[in-house]
Amino acid sequence: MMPPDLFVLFVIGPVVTAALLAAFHKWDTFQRGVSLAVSLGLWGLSVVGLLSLLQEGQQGMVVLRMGNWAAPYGIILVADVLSMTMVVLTMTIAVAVVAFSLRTVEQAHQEHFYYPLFFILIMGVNGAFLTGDLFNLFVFFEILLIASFALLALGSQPGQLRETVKYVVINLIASTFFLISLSVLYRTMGTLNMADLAHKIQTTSGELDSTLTILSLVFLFVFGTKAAIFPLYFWLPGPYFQPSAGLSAFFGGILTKVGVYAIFRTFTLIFRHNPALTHELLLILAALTMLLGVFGALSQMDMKRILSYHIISQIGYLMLGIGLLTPQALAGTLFYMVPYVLAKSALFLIAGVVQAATGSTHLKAVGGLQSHSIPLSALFLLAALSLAGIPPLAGFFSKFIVLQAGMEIGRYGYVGIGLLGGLLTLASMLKIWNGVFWGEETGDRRPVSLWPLFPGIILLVFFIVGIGLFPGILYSVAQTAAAQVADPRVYIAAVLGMQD
Amino acid sequence: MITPFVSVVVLIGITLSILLSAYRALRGPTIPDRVVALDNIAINLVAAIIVISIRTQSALYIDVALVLAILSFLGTVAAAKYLLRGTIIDASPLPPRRPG
Amino acid sequence: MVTRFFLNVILALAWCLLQDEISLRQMVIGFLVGLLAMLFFPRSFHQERRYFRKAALSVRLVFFFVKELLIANWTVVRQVLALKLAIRPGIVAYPLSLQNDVLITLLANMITLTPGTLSVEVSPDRQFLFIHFLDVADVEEEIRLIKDGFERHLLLIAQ
Amino acid sequence: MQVPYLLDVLVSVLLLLGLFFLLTGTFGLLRLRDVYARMHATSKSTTFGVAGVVLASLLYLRYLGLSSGLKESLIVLFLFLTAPVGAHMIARAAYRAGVSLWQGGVVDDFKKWLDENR
Amino acid sequence: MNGVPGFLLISLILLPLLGSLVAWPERWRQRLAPAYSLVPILQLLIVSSFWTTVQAGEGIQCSWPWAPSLGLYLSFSLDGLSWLFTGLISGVGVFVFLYAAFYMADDPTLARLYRFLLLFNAAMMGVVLADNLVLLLVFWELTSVSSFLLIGFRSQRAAACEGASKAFGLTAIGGLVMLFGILAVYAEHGTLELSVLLADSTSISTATGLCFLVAAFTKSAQFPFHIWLPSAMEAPTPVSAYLHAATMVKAGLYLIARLTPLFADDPTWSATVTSVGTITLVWGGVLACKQVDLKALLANSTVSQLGLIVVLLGLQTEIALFAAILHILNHAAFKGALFLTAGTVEHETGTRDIRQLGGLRPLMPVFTVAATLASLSMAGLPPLGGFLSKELFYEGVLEADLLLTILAVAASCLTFLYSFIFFHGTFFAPALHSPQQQPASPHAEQHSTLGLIAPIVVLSGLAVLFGLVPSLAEALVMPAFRVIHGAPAQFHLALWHGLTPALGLSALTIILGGSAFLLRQRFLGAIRERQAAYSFNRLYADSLTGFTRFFQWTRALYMTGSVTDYIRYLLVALIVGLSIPLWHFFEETTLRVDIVRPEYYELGLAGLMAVAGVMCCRTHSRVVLVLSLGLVGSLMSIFFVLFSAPDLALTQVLVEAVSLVLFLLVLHYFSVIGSQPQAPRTRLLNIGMSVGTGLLVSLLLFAANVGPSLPSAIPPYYLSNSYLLAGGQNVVNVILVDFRGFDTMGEITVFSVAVFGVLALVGLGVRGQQPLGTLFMFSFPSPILQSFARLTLHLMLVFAIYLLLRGHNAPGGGFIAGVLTAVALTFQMMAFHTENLLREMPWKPLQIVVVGLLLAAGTGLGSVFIGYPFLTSAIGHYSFPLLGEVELATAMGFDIGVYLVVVGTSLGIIRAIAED
Amino acid sequence: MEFVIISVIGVLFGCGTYLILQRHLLQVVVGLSLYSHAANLALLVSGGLKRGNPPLLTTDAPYVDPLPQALILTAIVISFGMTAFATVLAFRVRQVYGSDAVDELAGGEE
Ligand code: NA
Ligand code: NA
Repeated sequence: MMPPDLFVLFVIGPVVTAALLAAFHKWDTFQRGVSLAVSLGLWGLSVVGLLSLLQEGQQGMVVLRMGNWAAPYGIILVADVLSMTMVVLTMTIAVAVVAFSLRTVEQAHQEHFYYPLFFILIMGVNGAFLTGDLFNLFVFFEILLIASFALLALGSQPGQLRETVKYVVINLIASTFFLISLSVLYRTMGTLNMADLAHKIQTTSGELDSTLTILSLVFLFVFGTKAAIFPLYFWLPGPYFQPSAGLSAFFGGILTKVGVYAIFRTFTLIFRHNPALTHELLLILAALTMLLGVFGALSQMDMKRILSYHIISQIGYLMLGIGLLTPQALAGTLFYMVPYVLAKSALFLIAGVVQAATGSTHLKAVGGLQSHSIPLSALFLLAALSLAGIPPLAGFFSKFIVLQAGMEIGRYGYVGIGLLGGLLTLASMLKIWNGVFWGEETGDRRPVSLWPLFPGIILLVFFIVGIGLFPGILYSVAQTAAAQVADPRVYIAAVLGMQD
Repeated sequence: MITPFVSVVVLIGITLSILLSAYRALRGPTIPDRVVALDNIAINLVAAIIVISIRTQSALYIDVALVLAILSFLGTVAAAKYLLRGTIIDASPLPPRRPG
Repeated sequence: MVTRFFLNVILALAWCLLQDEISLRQMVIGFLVGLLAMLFFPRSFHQERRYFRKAALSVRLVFFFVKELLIANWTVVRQVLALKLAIRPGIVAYPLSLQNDVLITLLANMITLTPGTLSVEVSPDRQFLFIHFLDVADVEEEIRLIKDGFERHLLLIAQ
Repeated sequence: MQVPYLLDVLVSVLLLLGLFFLLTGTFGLLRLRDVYARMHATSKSTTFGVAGVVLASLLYLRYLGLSSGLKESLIVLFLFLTAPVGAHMIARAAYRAGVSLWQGGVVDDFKKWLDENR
Repeated sequence: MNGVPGFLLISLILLPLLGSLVAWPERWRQRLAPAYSLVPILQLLIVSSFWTTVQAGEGIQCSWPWAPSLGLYLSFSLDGLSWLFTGLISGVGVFVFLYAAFYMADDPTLARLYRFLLLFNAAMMGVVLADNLVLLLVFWELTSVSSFLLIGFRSQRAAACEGASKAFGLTAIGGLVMLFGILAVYAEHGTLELSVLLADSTSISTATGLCFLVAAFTKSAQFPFHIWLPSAMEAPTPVSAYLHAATMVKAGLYLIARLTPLFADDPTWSATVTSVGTITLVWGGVLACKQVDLKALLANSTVSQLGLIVVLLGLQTEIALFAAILHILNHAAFKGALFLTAGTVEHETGTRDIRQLGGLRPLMPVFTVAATLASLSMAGLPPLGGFLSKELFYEGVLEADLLLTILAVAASCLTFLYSFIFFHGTFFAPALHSPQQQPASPHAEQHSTLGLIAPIVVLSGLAVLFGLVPSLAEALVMPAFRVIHGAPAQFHLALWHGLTPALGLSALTIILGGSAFLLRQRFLGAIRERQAAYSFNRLYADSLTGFTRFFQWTRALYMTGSVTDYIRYLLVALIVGLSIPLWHFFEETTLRVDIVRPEYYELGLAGLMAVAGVMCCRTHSRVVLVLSLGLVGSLMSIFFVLFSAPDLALTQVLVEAVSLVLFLLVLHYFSVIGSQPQAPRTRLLNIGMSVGTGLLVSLLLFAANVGPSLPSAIPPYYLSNSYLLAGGQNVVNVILVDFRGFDTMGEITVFSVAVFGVLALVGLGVRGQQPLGTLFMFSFPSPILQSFARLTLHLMLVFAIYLLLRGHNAPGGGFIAGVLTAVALTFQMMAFHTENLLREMPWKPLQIVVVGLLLAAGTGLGSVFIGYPFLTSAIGHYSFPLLGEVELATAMGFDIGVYLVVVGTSLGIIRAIAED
Repeated sequence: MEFVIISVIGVLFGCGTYLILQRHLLQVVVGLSLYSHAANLALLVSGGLKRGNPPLLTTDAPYVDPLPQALILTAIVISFGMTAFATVLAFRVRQVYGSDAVDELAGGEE
């Protein structure tokens, strides 16, 4: 059992690391060594943390009172199975991205705070997953935002700056509305602590319902913009195309999931007063997000752009699970999240390798890479087919569980749309495969050794395959998480220190 | 006790003064004019804060007034530095609209 | 060293002002705080000597300035509120006797605060102070007043 | 809290005096012909205006025991130092940046000196 | 249950799987590649070892838990049906593997081909052995994937890539529809085990059944999904023989056969299967006759033959089912042989064009005999295997109805025709060489080509054998038949059944087919020339491009790349999304108005705020824009004063000042506002959106203020415990550094990132353009400003420290003090040259930031190390000489950290810009 | 007074939106600043604009709600950091990209 106070390290560890890295930003070996060591260390710690939660089953929840102040007066970090799974996932991607970055980040970028910014990003993400306070969530959103702003712009190339502007403006608008919604929340509910909020809502009869509906929609707007759901996703593809592949992998894999996680958390813990309205809306938006995202992907001719659009489509599946709101669906959402994030990050990293090998990721400019590197093609195929939901890769079970949940409560239409989305995903993955790995050997071959770039990708693909071969393990984790989420009383009791 | 009443009158007066200065800030015509007007607004705000402290019988805001005074000065100096770049009127009239 | 100590004492006094309390305790704390500030920002103050005489002269200067101010202040109010603005503004070069920057600053400030005049610029060689007059009708008289008034007092301090 | 009648009146008068100066400065800002002239009005009147108000608050709050008034005097001191420096900075910048004197101006030693030393 | 037989069973899958993972070292690869053929040989041995079991009508089952909570088991079962298929897979596999070793003897990619083939082999074994539906789907899709890789094996050829994608795409549709069916089955019955479903004869709904049918149709190239199969002929010929003739395309048949017991009395199922099969049968035959490419001909013939089997499976009668299974066997034998024939012909002559081929008979007599026999078996001539199944086919359709019979005869005639075209054109017709073409290989059947002929000989030998020894075929087929039909067949296979109607139809077929062959010159050329006005291939291609165009068009419609547009979408979404619930809210809620009456000057200040906002919108001057913003900020601080928030007022003022400096530093670089005005329509739109957004937010807040609300326990707690428990009288500051110190930790992180970000922004990339204005000549630092700056530096610093130290009890604190310090230093920078200041300031802003961050984090972590939660504070009172009693709280250390971060960041940003 | 402030918030949001939709990057940045001012005011209102003493325990009760003040302070600092970054970003865009017209920053979707 991990000492509970150590859970704060997932948030504070990265920032201390970032500070140290920033202090010695010109020391090449220090930058790389410390980054790799810390990310590996935190990854290991997060796995231990998750395991120690799982030991206790549905009661496995660590509540940390920052400053030793009780909820709702102080800020609470809550590590339940859901949030710790997200942390483990984040750290996994972080390890892969750092491993990839060791060989790909330019010296100049490294000296201009690549690693410190990356660790701040991790801090923001982990904090957002762990916090139990909505204002604190805002703060962590801002942390990860500003770190992502800086990382997006790192290099100050014209295209980068252009896209960063878009990203910054949209996100700052969303942040403003976050504040507005927090002010409305505090005005009407008198608290910012999520558990307290849920508790208050449970203990009042329906007179607050219409206020809650308004609030839920504002929050949906805010989180939906970060998560890139329909009709708020338009900002995403451009900026996610620009940065170096390692960053794209982290952005594409993790960043939007923070928004999804926030929706997941709030719409299971707090806004359950009128699911016939709110969650039905989620379903409709989910369907549109799924389809429009993949439509966009199919219209593209660049590997990274296709992948960027796919982020949107996959967000739709996640929203589908949240909207269905059965324990099975919630478990499915978490199960969906993990393989998909792994695959998405792996694919972006592979795009980075393609870029390193040929100098481009445009399907017309690249070709015939299969004969260049069989391992790379194999890694791509595994990740891509997982993303498309081809069994027995992990992505298949994701789809299987979510859709099964939809089937069980008779939402055949959504299941159908989900399947259609999967088909189109496959089509776009094949498009990449045909464009990049098959076809005429075009594009200049750079004399770079690709093997040093593989460890991170191999790590991710290893998990994709592993989860596919042993889906039961992750599913039991997801079930535990869903059981915790589906019954908010456990969460509320743990945070507010109440006995049933 | 006429001070509370007078303080309201003075506050209204200061508000008026600020509004009038805002007119100058809007009109210009030169940037220095605007800077001077905004500096004037800041000083009026300093005065307003002090009157509010009288009105609310609280000494807490004196620091705010002091800081505002410092900063309005800083702003003026910064604006002066900006002016040394040599542009005084950067509100150009609109050019004729291009077809299409 | 003495300069720095003098500055430090001033800072300690300022601390007491801020604390709204003049006491030994606050003086000590203020001194320490001042020391801290000077430690991190070792920027030199100015290279002056004979502080106490100068302090006395400064107090005299303040009183003189306030007197001048009160007397002359009516003019500007009249001018601003006059229905007809019969003024002829202009910039005049005022030959400086002072050479010390701090004192020139004080002079320039006083001139600005006096109605009808506004310091625009000091030439880099400290020869001229350029003064904007709202009305240049009696420039000679004004310059003479400044020479004999403010600048004389400041020259005393400078010695 | 009650204050003595005399103090009440004195504070009110000082407040009104401050307002008077402030408004004067603002009127000057509006009426005078060029930026240099306008600076004459603001650099003085507003300073005195604030001084009046500060004096009022100093008396009032000191009587109420809320403040010893030392900090308020700091504001006045500060304004007396900064307002002229600020005006000077704007004026020299404006002049260099080419804001000319109002046509009614007759003497311009500065221009002459600048031309000589350019 | 999972004993030795179970182990043998899964070794059928594991062997090829492991084999496909074995990679020979580079230099042995070429030589050792044929060793991969051991795998199908071993499989064949294992399969034969099951002979007695299946003949006895028994099966083998084995199962391991996989993810039981999801209904997933690794369960496999072997019965007569799967046994037949495993036999096909391993049997044909042996020939194909051996053939490939010769066919691609000098090709360095041979090893890869084997590995893909083994992967496919494993997948196919899995399909026929899996007992769990998801497991079945796993292998089902794996066959698609391996087929994809094999079709695209020659990946430089665009046609190969297209064919591979087409095959994968169309079969994937089937896979997904099957997934839908599986989900439905699981939702209906709570199990995924086929054996359980079959044993219970569970009534699965027809709709669900159709899902499985779609999957089967796509896999078995049934109309209209048949188009992928001819395109798949881009694969190397051994692949075509193995996947696209003998085994993979039969996976669909396997599925239909497997599920037949469940839908035995389902007319919809039967009608669907029969009609789709019939269309495929006829249409495939027509297409096959048109082809001039040997492989294309065979591919279309395969489509047709698969249709035939599907028809039979659909008829569901005893004879039909028996015929279906029998034909699966026969077809595997003759079509395997024929594909290999095409491969050998191409290998030897360099072409597959039937119009250029001919005259091979004298050169390769053994080959000719073998290929001809296989063709005749396909044509259904006695005494070959094909004849047996053809006879049964006729019997089956005769039992059904007349139209089907007519179509069956027509299709059989077509079969007869293309079979004859195939072998006649290749071997017997006079050679007709185009000038470019190498003449058909003149050398006789030599050692090297022996390997290319022997497998064909054996396969067509089997085709003959099945006809001559019907009992052999019957023995092979019967176990499978028993599984589908539920009981052994009531009849025996024989060449001679007597004078039955079916025999008559066979004779008719031979007569009609034979005359068509003789008269073929009359119409074949014309048919071949005639391009179909529209084909399913065209439809497929057109819909692909159509969809892509459509997607591009829709994307271009809304993904304009303009952030302004995106913002508009966001705001429209917000306005539309929120106005409805707001409307409901105001309709339903009784409003409670409990507000503070405003003072007049407050109204005035509010009005002024509005004016300042409008000023920002209206001005075309950059400076005025920035200064107006500053005015808004200053008014904010007045509001904070009005509403008893001194800390906020101080902070706001300071922040405004630093922002102003920052803005003014960069303002020169921006172009003049409004040089290109917006179109009136855009302007109107913008104004409308602005008004809408403003109104919406106002209404939202209004709703929050007049609607129901819950009391908050938090402020009373803070007010009563701030001094008691946290030792501070300034509650706001105590919240910031203690109650909610974690927020502040985050806040200074954001702040410090700003400096990293700015340093990176400025430090990387090109220097870029010069500012628009040029620095006015002849300007020197003002001595007045400089001496003032000298005078005030330390005073301001002392003031800052004062604010820092008193923060816990009065307005102030780390942030305010930090910005003030930064302001003081910025002021120095403005008065002096930056370099001078740097000389006198011995450390860099970045270092201050780092120290501050570490101090703040370290203060918090300190408590973790002594066993308290992060940021737990401690207060102590200490007395010092002269200073008296001093209260020291760890929160102070945190606040100093904040102070340092703020100083460092503000300075760092301003300096980075100023130096640029 | 709440309604007055709420109206001001509305106006600020309107002006902010208008500016954000303009072509000039500087205007967009200023618009975002107006947004954050408005949001801060909204937080101020969320504590209820009861007139009371500032939450300094030396003065007398009743005090105003201290929590929104602390939240606003955090928000101010954060938005300051954001604005600073955005400003420098805009400045670098102008330098490197050569334009600060928002619609010339379009593209990147091809
Ligand atoms: Na290509
Ligand atoms: Na604490």
